[in-house]
Amino acid sequence: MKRIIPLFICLLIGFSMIIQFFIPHPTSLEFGSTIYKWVIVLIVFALVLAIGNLIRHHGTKIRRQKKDWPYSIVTLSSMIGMAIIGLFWGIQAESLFQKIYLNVFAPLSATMFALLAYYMASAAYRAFRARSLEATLLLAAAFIVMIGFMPFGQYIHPRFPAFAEWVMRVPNMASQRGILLGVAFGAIATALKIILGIERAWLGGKE
Amino acid sequence: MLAILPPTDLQAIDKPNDAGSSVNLSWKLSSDDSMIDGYVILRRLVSDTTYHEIGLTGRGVSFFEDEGTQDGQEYVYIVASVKNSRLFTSEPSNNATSYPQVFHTGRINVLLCIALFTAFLGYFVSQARTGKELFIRRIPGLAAVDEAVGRATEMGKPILYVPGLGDIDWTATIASMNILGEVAKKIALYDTPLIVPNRWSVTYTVSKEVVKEAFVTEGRPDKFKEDYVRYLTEAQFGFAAAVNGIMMRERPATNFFIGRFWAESLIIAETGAQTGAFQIAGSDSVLQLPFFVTACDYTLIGEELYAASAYLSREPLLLGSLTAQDYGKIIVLVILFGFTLFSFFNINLLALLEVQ
Amino acid sequence: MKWYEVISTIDRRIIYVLLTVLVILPFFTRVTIPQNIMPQTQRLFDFIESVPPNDKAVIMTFDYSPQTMPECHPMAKALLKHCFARNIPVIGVSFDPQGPGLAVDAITSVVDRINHYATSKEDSLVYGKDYVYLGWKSGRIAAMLDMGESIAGVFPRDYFGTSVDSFPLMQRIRNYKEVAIAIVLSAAAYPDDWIRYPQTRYGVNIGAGLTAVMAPKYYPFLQTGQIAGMMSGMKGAAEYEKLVLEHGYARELGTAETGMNSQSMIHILIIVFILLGNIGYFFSRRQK
Amino acid sequence: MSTDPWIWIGAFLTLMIFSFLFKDNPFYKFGEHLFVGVANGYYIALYWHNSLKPNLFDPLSAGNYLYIIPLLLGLMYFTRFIPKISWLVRIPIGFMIGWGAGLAIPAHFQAEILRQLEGTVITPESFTNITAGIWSVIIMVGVVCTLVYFFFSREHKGILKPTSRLGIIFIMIGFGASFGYTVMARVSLLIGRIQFLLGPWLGLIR
Repeated sequence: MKRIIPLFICLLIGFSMIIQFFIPHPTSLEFGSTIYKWVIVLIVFALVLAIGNLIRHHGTKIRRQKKDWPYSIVTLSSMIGMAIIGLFWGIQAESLFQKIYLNVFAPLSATMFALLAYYMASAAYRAFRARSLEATLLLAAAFIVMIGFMPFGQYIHPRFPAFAEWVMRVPNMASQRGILLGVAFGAIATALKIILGIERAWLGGKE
Repeated sequence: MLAILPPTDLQAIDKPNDAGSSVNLSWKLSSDDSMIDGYVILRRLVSDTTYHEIGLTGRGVSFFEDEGTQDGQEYVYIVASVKNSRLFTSEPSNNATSYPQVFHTGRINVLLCIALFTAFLGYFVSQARTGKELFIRRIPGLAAVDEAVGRATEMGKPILYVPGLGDIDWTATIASMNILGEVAKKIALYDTPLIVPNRWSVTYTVSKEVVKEAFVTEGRPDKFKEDYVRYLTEAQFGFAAAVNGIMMRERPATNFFIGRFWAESLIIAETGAQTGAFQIAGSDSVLQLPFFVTACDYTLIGEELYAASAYLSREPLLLGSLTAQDYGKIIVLVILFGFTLFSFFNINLLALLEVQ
Repeated sequence: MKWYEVISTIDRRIIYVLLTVLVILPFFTRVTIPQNIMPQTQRLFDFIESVPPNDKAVIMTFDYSPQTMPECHPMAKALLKHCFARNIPVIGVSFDPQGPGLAVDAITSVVDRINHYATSKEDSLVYGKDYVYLGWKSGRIAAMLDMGESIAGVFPRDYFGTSVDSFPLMQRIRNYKEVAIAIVLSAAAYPDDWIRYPQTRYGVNIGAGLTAVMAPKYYPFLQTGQIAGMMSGMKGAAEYEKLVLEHGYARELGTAETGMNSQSMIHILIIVFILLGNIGYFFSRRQK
Repeated sequence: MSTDPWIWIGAFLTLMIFSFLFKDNPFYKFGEHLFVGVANGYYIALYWHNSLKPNLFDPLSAGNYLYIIPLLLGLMYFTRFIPKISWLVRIPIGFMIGWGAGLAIPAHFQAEILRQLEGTVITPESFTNITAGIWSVIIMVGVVCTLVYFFFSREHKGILKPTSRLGIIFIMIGFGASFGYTVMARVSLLIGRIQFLLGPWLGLIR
């Protein structure tokens, strides 16, 4: 019972989603969109559990005065504050909610994203060493593309930018395609095993 | 003013493989196509007498899709060349009726693929069930998992497992959950703490269940702590910021980054490398793999991610499916060479691969 | 510690400080690294050059967000300068909800600058006559198709709430027939929809200004001519700025040129550090 | 220098995150914890307005009782706190996993296998331009060798050894190229932040 019912639900939904792909009839489209609406509802219910976990994690930290506990107050109070503003005063454009989004959420997000420029430099410096044939090829390809796509590339050789583009368009594309094809088989096999109940880590592995 | 020739050979048919309410029109261009302003499409019900304009197209276009029909009603169309607001109309079309289809014939190749692959999978899994020995080649990143878990135990530090930033509808996330189960089983044998941060509420519920079940399977349900599996936030870079914080403050000895990743991949992998942690990454995100390769000790590339749960568990049924995957790839190679060869004998089979 | 050990174990913070300095420096100095012009940028420029003045309009879609602003914003400004200098009317629209704020910023800053130097009434740009911004519309595929029938039908009022019928420009430009080219400025796959729908249906020319990440996807479309020309990433924007300046359509280069200099600096920095690391690695291995 | 307090907030938060590059510190900790809090508050409000209300409460109050099913499924998530029936939590999980898996199977066949194959097959038209023809041959060789690298159920011996080796060479060249190209795209994000600090905040550049 405890395994059969969840497995059956999984099989049923998975199989219907496959079938649905092959039926253009409006009834099938409507079925797909209804399931999708249910999925959204389930996501929200799971979010209640998830936020509960977050509150408990930080709550425990504050109660036991663990290391860095004052920061947990920042997380909890800003979450509650933002949620209240959004729930009671609305989320339309020009609202306080959007103002906070634009001036707090957005710069934090953009700056985290911008850290990448620094990390690319330090990762390249540390890892791009000609230790083996593979590492040397990695290094060489990165070099060619970095130089070729920059204005100064043409001064090394007039055809250098074209060569860099060739590296992107031919060997790079070939390897990406090869990886994608392999990935597709792996993903399909994994999805099939889940639907057929062969892979069941979520139910606790072996029977 | 000279008379302009109208378009000819107007054909109307129900649009195939759709949900109804559409009729496809095609015609031969007017001989004066280069001089006209465009074409106007008009329609009437067979039971009606007057035509109504339903759309227009530019010159050189000989196709129109009428997306506003009522299923089951019969329509007649005419198309007119337009020049200086004067219409030169074609002969009326045949009567056409739109209706929805029950099977999408343009996708029959996908259906065949699924059927074939499921058959392969079924065959090799049942082979495995009979106890046939199955080989799997060494995958360095996975051979290192035991070492990674052992290292953390020795150092008395936690293990971090990031199950990717994709929600459950990314298959890589499902694969990551399977690997998490195997890793958690190894951890359950020791007293090493585990940290599994989640970006999505749904993956949070799944990974919690997976880790708990792994501890139960190994007979150590008491060792499982609620705090092992955490929810952080749905914001992509907020999640990355918080994972950075975990790596800096809780100092895990081993980091696993396994699943679907986007631009944040290098942010977390490079921070992990700076803390000196042993790192194993695995992803099917082609654009992020280079960053994992540069910043991590081991990287599972593409399909290796999907082979991992079979490799780690050595469960025959799962190994069987790996063999099926390999046969799938062999078929791909056969198609690739076969279609290329045929095309040089003027037999073009590419249309078989097209999906609508 | 030997010299080769030093250069192969430089602290990352030194790299970070140098990198920050090199990004900021080009904002305050006038060192310019000469640019080559990629063919797709030249094609877009040539297309606009071929549009006769005071005739058909150019549609620009502002479909990028603050995050991709360093790449797309200078593209928009360079294009606006080019069109205005050649007396080609511009119609701005957005199908991405984050677009309008950036669109208004780009348009007003270019227009203010031109009008600042204008010596006569004919020289200055007039809203509603030389340019309009129609604002944001949801349901972009339906909207971009319907604009083939009537632009005013899709956007009855402009972004500022004025009825578009009152603009002389919009009385003249009714649909795609009076549009020379639609240029999509975007960080997403929006050109796909423009090619698939308005182009096949109405034969409208499509140009693009895309982020460096998106651009390679559209090389095949350039080859077939479905995209008339394209700026890719900050480099594309800097190239266009250079073309506009060289032809005397602008007084100075825009921000992409500065950004490009920062970018080149960082590339050189990374290359130098990779070389240092490898030299150090090579010598330390020889010692062993 | 700006007089808008919002700009100042944005600037300070930007600097807080950048400070992490030096080392972990109280400013970054504050920025990080604020980020997590504000983001979660943001999504709570967003989910309420855009998901729960239109997809559950509105249809239920309009008398569409089909929506009792997701309501019940959703409530099952909470049975994990009741030991006796805690296994019921597997039902919504099975639903979600099944949905994700079912959706993925045709999509992968369509977008990845069939379409990529279509792009790789060589036809006589590939040789209308001789160099383009040679490139398409190289692409095909690269695809084949990369794919061979992923064979799991055979030892990489005999013919498989050189091909899979060539495969890994293609993979490494691809990774290097991809890395080099992305540097260009990401630096512009940093330039954007610097422009914000120097322009709207400090007013040093126009």
